[in-house]
Amino acid sequence: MQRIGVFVCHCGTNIAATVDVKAVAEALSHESGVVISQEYQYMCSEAGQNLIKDSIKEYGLTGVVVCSCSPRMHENTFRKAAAAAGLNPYLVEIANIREQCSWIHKDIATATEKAIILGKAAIAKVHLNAPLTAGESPVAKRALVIGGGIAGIQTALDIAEAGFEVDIVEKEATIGGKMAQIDKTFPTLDCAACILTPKMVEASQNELITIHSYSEVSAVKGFVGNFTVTIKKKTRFVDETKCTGCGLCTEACPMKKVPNAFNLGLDNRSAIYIPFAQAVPKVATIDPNYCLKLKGGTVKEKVCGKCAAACTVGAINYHQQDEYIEQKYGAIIVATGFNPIKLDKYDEFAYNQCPDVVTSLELERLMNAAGPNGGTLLRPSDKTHPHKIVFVQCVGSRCDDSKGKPYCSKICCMYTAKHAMLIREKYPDTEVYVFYIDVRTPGKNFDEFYRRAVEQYNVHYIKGMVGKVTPKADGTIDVQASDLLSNEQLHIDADMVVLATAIEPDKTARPLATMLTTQMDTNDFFTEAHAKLRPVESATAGIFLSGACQGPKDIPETVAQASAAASKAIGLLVKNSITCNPCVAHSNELMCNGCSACEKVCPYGAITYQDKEFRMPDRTTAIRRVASVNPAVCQGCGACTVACPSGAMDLNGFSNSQIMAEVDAICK
Amino acid sequence: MQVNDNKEFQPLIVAFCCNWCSYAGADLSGTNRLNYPTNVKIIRVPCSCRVNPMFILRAFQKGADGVILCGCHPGDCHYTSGNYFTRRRMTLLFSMLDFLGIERDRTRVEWVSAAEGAKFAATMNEFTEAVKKLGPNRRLEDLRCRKQ
Amino acid sequence: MNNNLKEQVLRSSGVNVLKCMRCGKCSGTCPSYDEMEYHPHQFVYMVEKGDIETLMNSKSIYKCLTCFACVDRCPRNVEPAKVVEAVRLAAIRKQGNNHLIADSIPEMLDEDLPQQAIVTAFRKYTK
Amino acid sequence: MQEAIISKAKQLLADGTVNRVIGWKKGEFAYDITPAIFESAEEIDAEFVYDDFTSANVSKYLVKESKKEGKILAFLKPCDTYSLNQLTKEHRVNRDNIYVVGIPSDGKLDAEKIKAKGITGIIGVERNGDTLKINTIYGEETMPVSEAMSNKCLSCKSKKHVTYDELIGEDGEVIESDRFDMVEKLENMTSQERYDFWKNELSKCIRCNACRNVCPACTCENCVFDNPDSGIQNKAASDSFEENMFHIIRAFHVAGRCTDCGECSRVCPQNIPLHLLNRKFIKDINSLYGEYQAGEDTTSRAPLNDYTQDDCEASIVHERGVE
Repeated sequence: MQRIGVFVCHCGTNIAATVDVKAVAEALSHESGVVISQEYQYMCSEAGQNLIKDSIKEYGLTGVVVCSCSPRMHENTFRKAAAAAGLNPYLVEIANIREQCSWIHKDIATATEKAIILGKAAIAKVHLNAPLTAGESPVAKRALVIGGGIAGIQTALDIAEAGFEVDIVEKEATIGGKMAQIDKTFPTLDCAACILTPKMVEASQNELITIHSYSEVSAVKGFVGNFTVTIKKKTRFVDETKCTGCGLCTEACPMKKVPNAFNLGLDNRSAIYIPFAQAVPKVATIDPNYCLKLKGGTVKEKVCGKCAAACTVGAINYHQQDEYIEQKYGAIIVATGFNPIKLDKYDEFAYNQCPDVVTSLELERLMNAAGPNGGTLLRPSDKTHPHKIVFVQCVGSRCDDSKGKPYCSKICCMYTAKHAMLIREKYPDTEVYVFYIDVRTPGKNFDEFYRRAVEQYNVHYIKGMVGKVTPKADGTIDVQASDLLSNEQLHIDADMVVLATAIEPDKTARPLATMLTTQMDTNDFFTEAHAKLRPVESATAGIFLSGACQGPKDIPETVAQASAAASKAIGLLVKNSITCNPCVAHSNELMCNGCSACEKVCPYGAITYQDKEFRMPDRTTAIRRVASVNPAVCQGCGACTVACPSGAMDLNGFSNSQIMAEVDAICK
Repeated sequence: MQVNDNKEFQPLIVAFCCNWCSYAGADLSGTNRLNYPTNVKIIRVPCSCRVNPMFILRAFQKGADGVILCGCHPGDCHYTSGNYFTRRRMTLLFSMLDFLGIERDRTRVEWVSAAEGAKFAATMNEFTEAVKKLGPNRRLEDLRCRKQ
Repeated sequence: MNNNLKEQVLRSSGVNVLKCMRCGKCSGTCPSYDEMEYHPHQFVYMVEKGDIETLMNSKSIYKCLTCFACVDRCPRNVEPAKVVEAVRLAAIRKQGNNHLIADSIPEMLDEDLPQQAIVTAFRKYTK
Repeated sequence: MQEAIISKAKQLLADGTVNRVIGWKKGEFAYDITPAIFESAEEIDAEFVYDDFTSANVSKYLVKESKKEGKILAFLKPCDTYSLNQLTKEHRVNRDNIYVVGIPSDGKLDAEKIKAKGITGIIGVERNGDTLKINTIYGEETMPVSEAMSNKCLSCKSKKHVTYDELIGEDGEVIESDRFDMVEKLENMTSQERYDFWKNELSKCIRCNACRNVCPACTCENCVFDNPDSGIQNKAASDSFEENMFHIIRAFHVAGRCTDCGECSRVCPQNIPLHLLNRKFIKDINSLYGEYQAGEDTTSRAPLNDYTQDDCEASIVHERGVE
């Protein structure tokens, strides 16, 4: 005979305001098997949990139903409480009467009625719950970091610091990411390369860190503690182990008209290239789209081979192929970062028309000492010094979905203040205008920084938006904008226009999320497990989020999150084994047909078959092919249970009879 | 089926929601206080592919007027491929129910992500309205089970 | 403040003025800006406040060319030109005169009136 | 034909290729030919029958028989070979223990159709072109062959054997059939008309389980309808819903696996057109996921255990056909 305890939570007034909790407790007390039905202010509090523990002991409960918030919130809390009182934790069921009842309904009578039905369904289910024991599965003591920007580098360094092996997979030829392209950082104005490149070197020299540059993740299998990842090392036509990064090949290369991606196409590089001087690994890469020998049309081109001739160590190999490596990991950290959006939709800013209209990231390169102009700010069109520069904020951010990104890109206000300040500092004869909607500067020393731009550097901040940018025949640019405070329309003859372009997650993130079975929001940012309490974990166990792949972030925030993600990953890697989810599938061999339907739909390859001898009803024996499930590999999706025609396959915790009982209780 | 005092027909809707996306989406619509009718009762399943056609028929047998199945968007399944199987299974099952003359608006599959609280609420409002229009489920109901 | 008028303008324009984030891009983009007493962003804000009569009595409503630059460029899809049109329509309705007759147009013509405005007005008020 | 089959059976028994033969023998009447197992030439001579009433598909018997000691000889008509292939694919039979001799079939007769013409006391038939001569205890009668042909043969989909070790006669081809015509006709009815049609048909069901027991796809060790833990166990339907549920679930369980052999409707004592449920699934699968013939091979993935990323959504059911 079942002895079930029902515990109804008020959640302060969150539940009690719309659900008559006393009536719920009273109604559920009459359900079959229920021996105690109580309500309490906060079930998740220590006192509330003690109430459950004491009742388990006092009434010798065989099942517990808690009517409270979502099981996604406190199922574990109550399971632990039950376990502490000696009850198998899987004999606890939650009826969600907060998120799915009190918070969405207004009428007390109907909400109470629904809460009672949800409680009855949970009681019907708990009647059929079986005690489950979680198995254990080993943890591979190695982490994979996807993305080698500042987020990925910091995460890898922190994990290596704790003594675990880490691999970084970076799709570009060098690690460093966006930060490597930035000139100075706010609010301290120190040089980005000066603080980033030592970290890059540290990562490359750390024995525990392996960097797979020019590589991408091509397949992910497995589960927390036990991922198997296939990494595709794209061919760079250069043997990484031999190349010394001397650069002789880049000088020898006759093809010099390749848009330099590192400088965002503002100047050119050779077909064989090292992205920038401090690249890590400092290894040359041949761009097969431009290399005369690899792409070459004419016979003369096909025999080029000048880089191979120049190379003193014989590192160049035109026949190199993509290489695939497979590795086991316990944890995966996503650090895929961001990109500025494409500006094709915003014709009014004349970005595609006029070379002197640039994005902020392009401006970083134009001002950088290692950039196309060697650090002197010159107009891309005629290489003259600009005397009037207009900055436009919120380009593509804070838009209606049809017009751009609905979110605030967060970093633009600060870097624009930085740009304005740096320009005024270096070129005091330059007038700088910033058109803003709001200046958003929450952050330590941020508002002070912005005020300095206005008060000390005399940057003209104008509340209003640029409506139209028109390049003129004399080389200047007419910027038509509104000044909302003086209520007038302005026309500024500018020499340059800088667009604070919205940022978006990297395009590789979406297919990666599919491989990792993690969730993304509608903007393709990775979704964290809990917006407030678990901000660096994805909802998929063993996958952590680092940096701007989770949402727009500046460098300090990115680094903070990178270290947080690392600490979460370390928390997993230090364990020798992790507790498995016991809610896995199992096959009833007496009913199994051995038809292989379940195996076909299993995403984890958890099902195998074996021939077993069975005693038949007529006292003969027969060899039959039957399925068995590896509980350490099964993740409990239940696809097999429906594919199985005989119903031999069932799922612990969500069995056919349990779900049927819930259906019956709801429909009764 | 429930009949309330003013005799307006109140359909009983059973919603199967996958734990990872749709159940979380339902929670989010609660967190955001987005209303949908009390007619909707949610059953949590690990993945939409756990839902056996038998469960849906059983719900109809016991008096449900509409059954809706919610899962992660195709491509976003927590278990990689579960919802792709769900999609085929439910397409065929619903087509069969339609073939047998069961009103097609009584069944539905909807993909709701963990971020789509608003979509969840809107879907439930819409579905409840559609079922309300159809009236009580007579064609597939086991008369013995009907609440008097 | 006239709530009926506000309701009428909101309905006939189909615009949700609450979507406006007050960036002023509409006014930054408007070719008739200098002709206007009230500018596109003010139109949106004044409709939100319900201050419709002031707009109806302003010449500004006849200065809008309905070129739709503000509609095209508004980041929030607020569509200010539709608000201006709705106010214009409200003004004409108030005069009990929401129809233009083709024959009466030549008298109204004015050398400074842009062609586009004539066409737009005709399209709108002959319905 | 019967002679050729009998001599082949005796030959294979004699040379030790097989130790048993599954074939058919007469039942109580001339027209109820039932499957039977023969272990010797004598038994074969005495009882083996293969004639115009020999409809039964023996492949399902091979689930048990192929697990026994020694090889068994099975004579399979083209449609039966699809069933065997499907069973092989699902590991339900041990194909190595079966020696398949493919035999041609030019369509089988339905005694019920002859009886419906008022002809009783049938003791034998003879085909003469398009005319069927029926010997009865009351004398001789004639009728056109096409009017006596069983439904499943009227919409024959293939004369080709998809698996065999040996053939008697020439192999045929997959043929164009009109087997989906009735499904389409129903699809074009209104929802209410369809409901009325099926209510009328399914309410005749007496839950004798003949459809399930004859179906070569229904070979579960323990059927969900017999399993007290399945939640839907029932032996006899206690109300109209359970009849619906039984037939929906049964059709769903064989969806993508049913070879459309038509045995379910053939054996139904109430003449419920059960094959239409299976054909509806086949038609849907063909149109939504690409042409698929269960049993055509032993390696392809069943459509319900497969997917593509751009499959149609379930809402397609709402968008097409008649409301």
